[in-house]
Amino acid sequence: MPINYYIYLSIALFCIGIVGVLTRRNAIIIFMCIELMLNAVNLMLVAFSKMHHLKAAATDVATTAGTEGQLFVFFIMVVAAAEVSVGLAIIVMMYRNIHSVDVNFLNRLKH
Amino acid sequence: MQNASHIIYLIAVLPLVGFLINGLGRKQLSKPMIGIIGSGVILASFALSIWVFLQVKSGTTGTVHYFDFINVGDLRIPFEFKIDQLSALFLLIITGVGFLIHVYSTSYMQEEKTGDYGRYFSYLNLFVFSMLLLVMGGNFVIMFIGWEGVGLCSYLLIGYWFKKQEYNKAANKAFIMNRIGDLAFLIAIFWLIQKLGTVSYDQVFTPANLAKLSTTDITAITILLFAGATGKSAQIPLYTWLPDAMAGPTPVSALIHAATMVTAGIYMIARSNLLYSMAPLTMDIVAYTGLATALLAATIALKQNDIKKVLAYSTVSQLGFMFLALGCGAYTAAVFHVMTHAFFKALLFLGSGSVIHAMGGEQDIRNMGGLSKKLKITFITFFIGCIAIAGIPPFSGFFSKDAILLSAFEKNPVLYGIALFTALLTAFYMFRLLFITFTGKFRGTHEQEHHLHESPATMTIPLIILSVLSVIGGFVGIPEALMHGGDKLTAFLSPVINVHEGHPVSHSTEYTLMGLSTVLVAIMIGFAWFKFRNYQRSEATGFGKVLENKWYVDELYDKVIVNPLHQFGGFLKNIIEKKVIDGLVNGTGRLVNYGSRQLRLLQSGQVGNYILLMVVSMVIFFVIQFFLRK
Amino acid sequence: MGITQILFLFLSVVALFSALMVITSKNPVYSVLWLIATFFAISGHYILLNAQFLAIVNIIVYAGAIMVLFLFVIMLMNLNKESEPRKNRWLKLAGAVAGGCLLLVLVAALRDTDIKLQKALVNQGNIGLIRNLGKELFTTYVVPFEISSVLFLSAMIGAVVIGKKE
Amino acid sequence: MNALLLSAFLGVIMMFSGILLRSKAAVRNLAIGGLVLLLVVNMLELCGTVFFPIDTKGMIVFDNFALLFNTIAFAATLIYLLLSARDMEKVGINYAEYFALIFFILCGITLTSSFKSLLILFLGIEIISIPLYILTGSDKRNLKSNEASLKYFLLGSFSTGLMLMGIALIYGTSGTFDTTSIGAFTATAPSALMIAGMMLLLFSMAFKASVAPFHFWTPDVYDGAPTVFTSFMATIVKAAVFIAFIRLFDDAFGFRDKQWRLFVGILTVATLFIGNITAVFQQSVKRMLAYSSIAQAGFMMLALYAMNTDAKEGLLLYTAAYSFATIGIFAVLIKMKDYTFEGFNGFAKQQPLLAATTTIFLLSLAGIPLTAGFLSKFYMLKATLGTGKNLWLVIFAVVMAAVSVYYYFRVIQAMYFKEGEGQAIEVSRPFKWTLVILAALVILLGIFPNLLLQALYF
Amino acid sequence: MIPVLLILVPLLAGMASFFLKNDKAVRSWALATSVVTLVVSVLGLTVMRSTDNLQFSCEWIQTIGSRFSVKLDGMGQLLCLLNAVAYPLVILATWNSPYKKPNNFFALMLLAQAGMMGVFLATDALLFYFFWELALIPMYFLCSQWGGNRRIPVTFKFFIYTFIGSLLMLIGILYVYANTPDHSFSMESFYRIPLSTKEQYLVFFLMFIAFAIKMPVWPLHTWQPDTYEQAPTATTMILSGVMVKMGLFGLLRWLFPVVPYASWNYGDFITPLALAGVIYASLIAIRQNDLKRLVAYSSIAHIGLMCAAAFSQNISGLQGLMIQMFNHGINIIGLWIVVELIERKTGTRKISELGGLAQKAPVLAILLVIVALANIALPLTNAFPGEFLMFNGIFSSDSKYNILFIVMAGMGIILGAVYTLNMIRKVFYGDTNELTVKVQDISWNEKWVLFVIVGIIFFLGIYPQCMLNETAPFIGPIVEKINAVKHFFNK
Repeated sequence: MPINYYIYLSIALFCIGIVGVLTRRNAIIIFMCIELMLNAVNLMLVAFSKMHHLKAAATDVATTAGTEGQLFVFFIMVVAAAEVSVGLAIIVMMYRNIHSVDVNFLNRLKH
Repeated sequence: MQNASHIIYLIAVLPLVGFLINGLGRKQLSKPMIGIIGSGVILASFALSIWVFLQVKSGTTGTVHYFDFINVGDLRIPFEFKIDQLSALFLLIITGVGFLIHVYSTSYMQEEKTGDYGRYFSYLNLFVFSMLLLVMGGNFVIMFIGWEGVGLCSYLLIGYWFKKQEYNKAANKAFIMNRIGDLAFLIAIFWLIQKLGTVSYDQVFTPANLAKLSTTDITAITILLFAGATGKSAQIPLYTWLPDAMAGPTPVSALIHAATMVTAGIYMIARSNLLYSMAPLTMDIVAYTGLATALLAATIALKQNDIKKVLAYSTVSQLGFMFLALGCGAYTAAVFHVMTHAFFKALLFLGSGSVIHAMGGEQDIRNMGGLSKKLKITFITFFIGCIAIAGIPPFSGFFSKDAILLSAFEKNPVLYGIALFTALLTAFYMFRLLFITFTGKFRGTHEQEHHLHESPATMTIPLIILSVLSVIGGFVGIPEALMHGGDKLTAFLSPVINVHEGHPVSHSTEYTLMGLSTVLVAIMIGFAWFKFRNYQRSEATGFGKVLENKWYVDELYDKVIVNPLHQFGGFLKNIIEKKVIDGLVNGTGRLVNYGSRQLRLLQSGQVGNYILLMVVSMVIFFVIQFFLRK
Repeated sequence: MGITQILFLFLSVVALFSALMVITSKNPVYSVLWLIATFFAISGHYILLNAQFLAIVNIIVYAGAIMVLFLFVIMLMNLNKESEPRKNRWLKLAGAVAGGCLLLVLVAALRDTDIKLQKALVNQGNIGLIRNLGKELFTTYVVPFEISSVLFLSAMIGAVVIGKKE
Repeated sequence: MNALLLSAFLGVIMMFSGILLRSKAAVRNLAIGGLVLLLVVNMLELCGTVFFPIDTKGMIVFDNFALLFNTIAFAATLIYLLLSARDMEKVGINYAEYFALIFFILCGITLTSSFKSLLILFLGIEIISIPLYILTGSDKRNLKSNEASLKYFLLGSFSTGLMLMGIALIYGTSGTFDTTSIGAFTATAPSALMIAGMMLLLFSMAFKASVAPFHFWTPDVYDGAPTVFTSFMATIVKAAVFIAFIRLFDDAFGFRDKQWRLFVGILTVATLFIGNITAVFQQSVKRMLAYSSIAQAGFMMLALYAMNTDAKEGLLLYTAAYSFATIGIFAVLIKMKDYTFEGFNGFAKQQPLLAATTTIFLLSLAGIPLTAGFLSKFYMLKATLGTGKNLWLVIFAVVMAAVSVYYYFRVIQAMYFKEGEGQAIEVSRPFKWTLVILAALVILLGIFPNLLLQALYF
Repeated sequence: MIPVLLILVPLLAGMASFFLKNDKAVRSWALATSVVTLVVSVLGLTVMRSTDNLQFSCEWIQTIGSRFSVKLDGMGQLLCLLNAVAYPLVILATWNSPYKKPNNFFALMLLAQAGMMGVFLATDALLFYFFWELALIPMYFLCSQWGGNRRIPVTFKFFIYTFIGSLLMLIGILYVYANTPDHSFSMESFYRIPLSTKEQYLVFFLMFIAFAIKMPVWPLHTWQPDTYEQAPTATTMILSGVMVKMGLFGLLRWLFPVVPYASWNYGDFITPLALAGVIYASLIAIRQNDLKRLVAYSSIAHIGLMCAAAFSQNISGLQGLMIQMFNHGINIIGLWIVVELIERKTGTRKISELGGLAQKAPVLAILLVIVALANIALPLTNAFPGEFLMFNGIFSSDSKYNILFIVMAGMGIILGAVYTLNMIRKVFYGDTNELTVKVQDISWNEKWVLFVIVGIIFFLGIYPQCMLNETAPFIGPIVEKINAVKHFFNK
């Protein structure tokens, strides 16, 4: 499968994530969009890892080239999980105080 | 004259010492003490001057070099005194007349408080000191030092009664007018330095160096020097300070006008006569300026009613004559007139001083009259002075003025005509003064009248001496026409001053001229006698008013120069400085503040906007990276 | 074209569509569900790329744990269509345009890179298998693995600090 | 390596100390002791004694540069704890946890200062960020604190996304995460993919270092966070990020400077401009310091721009100077009730010693000679000029430095020249002495920078 | 060793006096220190003239090739002496003026002295810059702590203004440094470096702006009158007497020899500015009603003349400048002292409110007149030789417009006479008024300070050569260098 397809696909997902971040006001949704961006990255990494593997395999069949890419994805998931736990905690705390998750209410600090 | 070098400096230093003693000890010393010290030092240096004069006469001249004043790179300005015929002569005049004036002052200033008395004499001594520095200086810089020194002293003396602000104004005027001239002098010096790298007379006035100077150089330098002279010697356009200088005590006026300050310009030009002889253009300028000044001042003097003002303008006028002479190349004549003028003008001033003394400070001649009965000596001496200045033979004035007229005639008969006319005016206003003051009936108040008295001996004796001098002073320069070898002065000065080669006039013409002038002067005196024998006060009208107001020259200067500068200063102070320059500086600060106030609005507090801005800038960067730059 | 192409296209379309639905649907709960769908599609891609381990982890961690967590939070706050805040139109538009531009720029920039001819190995190659990954992870990548524990510790403390009532 | 393990370990210890130790003083002393230990151990490593030689497969390399920076960071943290640890009590109940988080952050710092693999960089940045989100929000009752932490979190994770995308693209072309080999690769084959990745990394790092136009989070977060923690993240963390920044671009993209130098230049100018100009009009000293930290970041960017040995030395010096001074100022600020400029009026009469030291710190920040601040700025300018033909950048920087004088001196003016009774604040004697020592340190570094820098040349 | 002492004595003494509490003690301490400094500098001028006494150098920041090297050479000598002479005079003259927190006041004063000494002594560019700022900072605090009521904004303007300048200078220094072959800040390598024309122009402006602001040259002068007016008089004396000389000194030591061609080439551009400043300032001074501002503007005028003389770049001009820097320092301090006395005695600085002081305080009047006349460069006062040489230098500079320049400068001295004499007239002459009637004459310390100043004025006015001999060997090389470059570029 041509690598370009994967690149386009994940960039598209990534940008959709960004658009989401830009167009929504609900903190949780924004956060979800960020997760979407991360997943786009994951997909791209996996695709690349396979690509490099293919490239390496041309010379050496038993190569493990490309593993690092997938492991990186693994680490990204790890971090994402940690982030989610903290992030949701913060959002909940926020909600406790102002009973809203609307980021537009975050405007005490400015100028 | 190395043998004399160890005492030459005393001539200048003695007055300085007097200045220091009187200045510092003015509180402690008693009045007579002060007077004795003040006059004594001058007398001493007068004696020395005579000694020096004899030395010079016996032919030993030279330059005495003391220490390096400034020595930078290849420019060396030593502190040196030059003793030659010219300076020796001036030394005599200065110290001699100066001494008499000191003596005179001792009683004239009696009423002053001791402290002020001391201050007065210290100033006088300082004045003499600077003047001596001026004439003894062996190079232009030393001359300049003395030059500014006398300016300073005139400032101090004119403003001697510093409680009266208008006196101080007069003092400032004198100083500043002089400064303007001094600047020109200074530039001339720099010009010399730039071209020749030296300012010492001995090196400047050598054929080799003079040859180095182009015509433009010489013309420029001479004109600048002359501009300097106009300041010091009160010529057009810088003469207006001199009449105002009457603010000072009368002896001071005598000192300034007769012996010292004003003659500095003449001395300077006479000193650099070699330069001038090489610059015909400048010569003309000098001549015409001098003549114009003479005429202008004479006309003004016609209508003045302040006894000292009249004399002041007559001084200006006489100085004009001297410059005329210089302009005509008759340096000797000019110096000659300096000498005679020193005598009779000092005489006249001191006489007027005695009159004022008698009148209890009254200076307006319209309030005088008939003083001849009460003030005999004063009257006689004053009369002699008038004759001398009017130029009746054989009084001193006659010879010097005749020499000047002659030189004018040689240059150009028209000049002669105007000069003669001016001379007649001189005779007229001097005798007007004489008659109004001393003849007719007394017009003052009664207490003035019975307060009238002859001045004490310390004042009259100088008068007598001076009157004698103004009678016989002329005999040192009897024209060749009248007596072979009579012109001793020219002979004496010949080493310093090159005798000018005009086309000499025949003796017959000379006789005619002398006769003409004498007769006309006599007629003028008669006319004055007829007109002012018994004078009634009358308001000047029409042209007379213009003359009385000195052609409104002062007003003109105020309008054209002083006020505009003042306005401009205010404009700079209030508009340019405050609004423009400082405005720019502070404006920058305000701009930053404003920018800050606007820029912080970017920090809207909205997460959405933040991310949007970030994304937009990312897009921009990507575009630049991938599509705009190659 | 072969089955893989079809699958690829199908999964891509699903992923993109559900991603779009995530950001467009009014109701947050729907957004979550659509996001889960997206993740499933992505996991599908992983399987297609023969990276089973990641596919599984993705399902378990993301779709399973994280998204459920999201769902809980949303339900806890019972956010719904009505309570959902709206950005004003222009800002939305601006955001969309900005994102679109970024997409365009990136695509245009990466259209022809030096690797555009290369292919990603599909449904074969065994690097994605647990055996291989596990070996790598606990030999070469053991240090980062341990370090990530620090991350979790801090996250845990964080959750405590933030969540604990005072 | 020593520091890495020890800091993580200490973090765990502190985590439990909350339960084991009753008194807060004990916890605090434990933390300080641990930090001293950490500092010592790290310096030992700097001298060449490594306790746990662990093979990291070349993902982490502790070279002098890294170790020296760690030393600076630990030292700064130590001073920070000595000055402000007591004030953490005011923030909330989880006293011990705060220390734990701080230690974890230090662990992350050791990573970011010594990474050789993008993976470690990523982990390091995250290990720094996540605890910071928490510390920012740790004052739970305070809405500002909440807001700050949520903003920080959202923006932060967004930038993480960017960073990951960048890493992915780079991996796509080079097929490795090892910065050195990436550098080798970029030296030969530049590709659009690589450049795009590089720029995304640039952006995300710029975000972490609060470089305009990615700085927006900084003022709000610094302002909202509890002042104690603002002090920490504005100084040590920011410094660490910069070290990572320069390290990354030196190792990985050193050869591709044509592609990024222009943008670094633009970012620098923008940062200097926005930071300084915006700070001028602030009314609260705390927020002013937030902006000033942006401005200082702009100066540190010059090091990145120049990217030569001078720049690296200078950056170390700069981080030290900047951290010390800022920590000092914050330590005083924390004691204050009123954070506005007026709050400082007549402070010199109230607390002459504190005022004097604060003045020294402010002078240092303003870059007045005889303070470390000057020499560090000096190094930056020198490095930038060293690369040649960017005089205008330098002049701009200098003009902005002059602007910075404006807002720093407002504080000095308030303390000394403005009339006012000054706030009555009570400070312990040790606190004063620590401040004095810190001030002395600032001046010492300002006169003999070599004391610090020669450690690089062992 | 001498130069190190010159810096260390005031520095350490200054530090120490922070901790003195008693007012009299502080004053005496400061006075003692300054006298010691004076003695040291006199020693340096007279008996201990061997080179190893007059210079010192040691490692400082090896990594960037900067050494702590100081040298007391003919160029710095006069200014160090001035600096050393000024302090005792100032401290004595202001002995009775009260300060709150006198310990801090004198401490800062001494620190400033150390800084200025360093500026005049440093032969290492970085060191020079250090001291340049070290002199500035205490001044800032002095002015805004003890100044008048508009002090804070005014002094701050002064600080920012000069600070921007010095930062630009720093860039200039760095730029030159970056081009030195041996990467060192030492004066020698700075002098040796040949920069291209373009670079020279660049460096010239970067550094000249700093010096121009410090001097100050029109139109960068607006900080100066306000500062002089607001600052405490003692500080003002130091500012105008010694500190402004730093700018001129900088020209001579760090600008002309480093970028000779640019310096020569921009002469015709700078000189008119400076001379325009002379006329401008004089005209404003004529209209000033505030004594302090009047003196401030007269100072601007004099500095303008000096700047012009500096750019005449021939022996005469520079020699004149050297001695004039010293003399102007002495004279202006004298003037300030008088102003201070008048203000203290009458409580006003408004010329229009004064008058007739000469009757009440004759000694003061005489001394003022002398100082004032020195200020307008009357012959036989110290200012005359200096101005004479400077005028001569300006006139004989190889500029096409030297006639114009000399006339402009001449306007300066005429206008100078105008405002000085008017000031004397209005303040001292005329009749007394209710303000001045109760004034009594000056006390012993003020009298003696002024006597010393007058003494210096006359001595140097009559025998300036003693100073000229000192500076001659150091002016020559600069001029030669410039001439060499000039000829090189001309052909």
